[in-house]
Amino acid sequence: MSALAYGVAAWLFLVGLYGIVTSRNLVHLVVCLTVVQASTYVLLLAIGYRSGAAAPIFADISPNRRVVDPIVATLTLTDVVVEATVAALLLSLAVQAHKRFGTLDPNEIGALRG
Amino acid sequence: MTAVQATVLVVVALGGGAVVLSRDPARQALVTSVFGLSLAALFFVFQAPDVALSQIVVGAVALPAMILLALGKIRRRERAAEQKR
Amino acid sequence: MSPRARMVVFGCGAAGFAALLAWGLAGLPSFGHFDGAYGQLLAHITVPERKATSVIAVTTFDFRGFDTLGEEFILFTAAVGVLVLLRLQRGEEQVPADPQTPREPVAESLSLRSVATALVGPVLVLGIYVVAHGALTPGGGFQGGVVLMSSFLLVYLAGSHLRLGGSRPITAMEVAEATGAAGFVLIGLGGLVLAGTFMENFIPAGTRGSLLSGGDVPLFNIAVGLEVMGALLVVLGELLDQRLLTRKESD
Amino acid sequence: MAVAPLAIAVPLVSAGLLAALSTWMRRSAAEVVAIAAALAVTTLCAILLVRTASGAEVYWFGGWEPRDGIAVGVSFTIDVFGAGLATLVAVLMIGALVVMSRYRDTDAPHFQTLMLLFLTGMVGFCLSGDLFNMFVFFELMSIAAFALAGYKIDEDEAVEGSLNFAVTNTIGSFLILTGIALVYGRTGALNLAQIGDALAAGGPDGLVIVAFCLLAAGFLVKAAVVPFHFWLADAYAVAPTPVCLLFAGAMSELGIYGVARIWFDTFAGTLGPHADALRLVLIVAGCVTALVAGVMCVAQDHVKRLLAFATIAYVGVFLIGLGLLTSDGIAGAAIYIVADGFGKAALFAAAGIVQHRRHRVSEGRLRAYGPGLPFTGAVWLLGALSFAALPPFGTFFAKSLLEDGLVREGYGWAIAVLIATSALTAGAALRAAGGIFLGWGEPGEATATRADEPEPEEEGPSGRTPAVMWVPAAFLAISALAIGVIPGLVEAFEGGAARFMDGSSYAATVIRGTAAPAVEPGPGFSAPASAYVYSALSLAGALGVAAGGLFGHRIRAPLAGRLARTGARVIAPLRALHSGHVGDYVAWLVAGVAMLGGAFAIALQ
Repeated sequence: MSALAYGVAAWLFLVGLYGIVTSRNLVHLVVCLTVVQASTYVLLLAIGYRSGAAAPIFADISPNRRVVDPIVATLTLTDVVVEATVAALLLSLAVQAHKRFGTLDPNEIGALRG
Repeated sequence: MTAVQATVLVVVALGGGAVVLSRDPARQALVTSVFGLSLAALFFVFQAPDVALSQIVVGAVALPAMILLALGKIRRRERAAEQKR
Repeated sequence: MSPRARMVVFGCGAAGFAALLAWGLAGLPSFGHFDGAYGQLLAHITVPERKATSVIAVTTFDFRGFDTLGEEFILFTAAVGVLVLLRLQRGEEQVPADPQTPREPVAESLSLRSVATALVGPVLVLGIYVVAHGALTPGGGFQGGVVLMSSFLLVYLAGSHLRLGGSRPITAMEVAEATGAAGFVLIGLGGLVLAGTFMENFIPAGTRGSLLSGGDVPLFNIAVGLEVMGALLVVLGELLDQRLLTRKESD
Repeated sequence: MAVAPLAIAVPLVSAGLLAALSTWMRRSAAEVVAIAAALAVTTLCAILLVRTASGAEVYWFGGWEPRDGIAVGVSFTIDVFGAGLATLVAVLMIGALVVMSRYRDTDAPHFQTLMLLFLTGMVGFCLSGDLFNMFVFFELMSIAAFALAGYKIDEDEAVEGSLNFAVTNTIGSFLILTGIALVYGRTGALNLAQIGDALAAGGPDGLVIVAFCLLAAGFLVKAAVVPFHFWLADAYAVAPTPVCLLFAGAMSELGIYGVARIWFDTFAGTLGPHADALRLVLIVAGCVTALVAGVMCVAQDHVKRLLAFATIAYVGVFLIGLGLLTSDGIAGAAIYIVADGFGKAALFAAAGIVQHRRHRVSEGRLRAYGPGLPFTGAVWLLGALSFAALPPFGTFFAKSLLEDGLVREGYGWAIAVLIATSALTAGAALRAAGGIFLGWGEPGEATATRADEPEPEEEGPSGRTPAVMWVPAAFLAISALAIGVIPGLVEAFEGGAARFMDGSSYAATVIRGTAAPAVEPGPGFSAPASAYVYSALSLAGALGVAAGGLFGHRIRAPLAGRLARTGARVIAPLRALHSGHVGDYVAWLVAGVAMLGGAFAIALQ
């Protein structure tokens, strides 16, 4: 069963890349990028999970309780923020691209050659 | 792995595929929101409530909002360009 | 490249990449059997040494607080970047998108507006609550900051003008985010001056479970809350911008 | 002791201040604050550089020292190369901020804010001793860079270049993050030294190889090694000139630094026995990058795009140096990075002056102006000769160290690649010099891109060159030359390289706090006679390339015609690959990761 969690992470990475490569719309492309990023969340949290363990918050559990790894959660929190920021920047660029080229299709945008 | 975790993982995997395959960005924003919620559910069953909360506010609210607003901005410009013609 | 050639390149690459990932992921401990010493060490020293209950909050803001400093400035950079990328260009002027409906995406029905108005207060309180309890329960500056942002969006939805001190709302938001981000560094510098090391805790840890426990973690949470709220409002505000940019000469 | 955190805190607080007061702050005030902050960072980094000359220095944030060999907090582990690179970045930033003061439409102080954040990201990346913390600063640097690359939003190419840059580099970041996850899953550690200790305890298996491959690939996307390089020319050609100083002078090099850092501090312990095979992979990748980009460099008409491809070509050279995995190679690459960083920055600054005076960046069109701009031409010539690695430029010593190392490791054939790269890039730069400053060659209609006639970047009359533009340009060009005449330079870099490569004493310093052992000073270095021969060959090749480009059309001999047609046949498909289509770039990126992974699998298994 452990293959499932890691497999889902790999799947999200690949399917997101497929979406980016075949995208015909920059906004769609940005969203596909967030799917790739979701792969890293799933991978990190799947690695840090420990069977039968509780969340590492000792508000109402005994101090000796088995808890899941707190580090991966912290890393994922940072990752989530990065997602929001990259998406914001790229969406702004997509808006500008539409303004400059009148289209969002990467096939029709082409100022740079050679 | 519990059955709940396995189920949510499958939902997340399908959701990721659905997001990529929704080629219309406006519909995609909606699908993304659902995908974000399914990720949040996954984080809850992985015992990471902090991340789940962040994921709800970012993945299911802020990100779709940004997408819709960006699309709105693009549409407004398209409409203005048409009017000018 | 033609779409077909692109797919061939991608297909071959993706097959190799998938094999690579499979090879690497196979070496991970099987699901649920991870036993990282680092995480367990932090889980066990959080309560005795920092008197806070949320290991994640203390890790985020203290043990690995320096990462969070970088993270806050990533968000800050993105907000400034969006301001720059969506700025007005020379020769452009601001014109309303459509004079008849100058505030288009705002909720039109009265009932929706009243619901939005009614929600502003509770959402604001919820946001402050989430920020304040960051050291104790799930949540904290980041999550609370987004909730606070939503409350301002509700104000917008309800149709009231956001005028703070007579300046543009985006300016006020930029001040908020910059203050939050710089505040985070200043708290860190406080540690340097008062305790000897950058980002070292310089506030008594308090008693476990009380609102002000965790030393400087609540302070960091407030700074982050302000920063996140401001940054996201700047981003959304820029995208929401009602004005349309058109070339002056073309009018 | 608090020098290291201040190098981060000072620019961050300044950036916050600038943004908070953006509405009320005058542009000149913003410039003063930004330049003062960059000066402060330069000073702090220089102090670190001096202090770490005798061994690495560790700073534990929050005062969380390691317990029982487990790092609790995040550390800056500053060694002489990290501090040196940070100092280089900060110096170039001062130059860029000065040049920028005449920049029009700076939307002050947002531009300054972004520049300071970019600076912080790069400095933090150089100093960090924690894998995830490196990623955080890498992201900070990247995000600031995306916004800076797309700064000229009124130009089509800027928007497209920045989009391609952001999408490909963000995927690179995810590769790094996946690599970090794999490493953490295996070792349960994030501190570089601790990971190195933990990995060395186990044998190399698939996970270790894949993790190294993903991390290296992510950094090499930023460094722009073929086939990850497509974005770079698009982004560098359109970014504002002051930003280009930093992009070309430092940012690409940080990718190479990242690979070196993770190899020596974390992976060498376990993958070290396979170093010979890894050497082959890295040197071949470096050679391909250098040659492809060298050829593309000659094929460019757009002056900044020409320099962008030269940047990629030298990334290939640095990768060859790193690939040697010996102190010769590392020291050579490090000297190359510093000397070439100044040289390229000088060339970009000169290109900025040309753009200011002529409102053109197309070499063919600039030829029509006839002779002029002698001063700028002199700066440009110095930069071009630095490409040719003539003595006494710093690049000469760097190249001769690399040649020594290549011969010693049995890769003597790669010397031909080094010479060819120097000849191609210097030839292209000399051809441009002849066309722009002397008016030689046939004026041509540009076809490469639509960015031939960008809006002038600076304000003020374009009849003369303002001091804020020529002083930094002259300073950078003279620095490129001066690096080479510093006595004891090569020995100092070799000592630094020996320390940099000593992963086990690095780990001991970080985890157990023991001081690094003293490094035996090596024998004095003097370039062998062969180095002068190679240098002469490079120069001859460069002059040949330049002359061919400027006067080739006058030669009517059938042989010359056939040569030109063959050249065109080679270059045309290569140019077609640089399509500007983001989907193409991502497809190549994925293919590149697969190729790198395959090569590593064969080499390191």
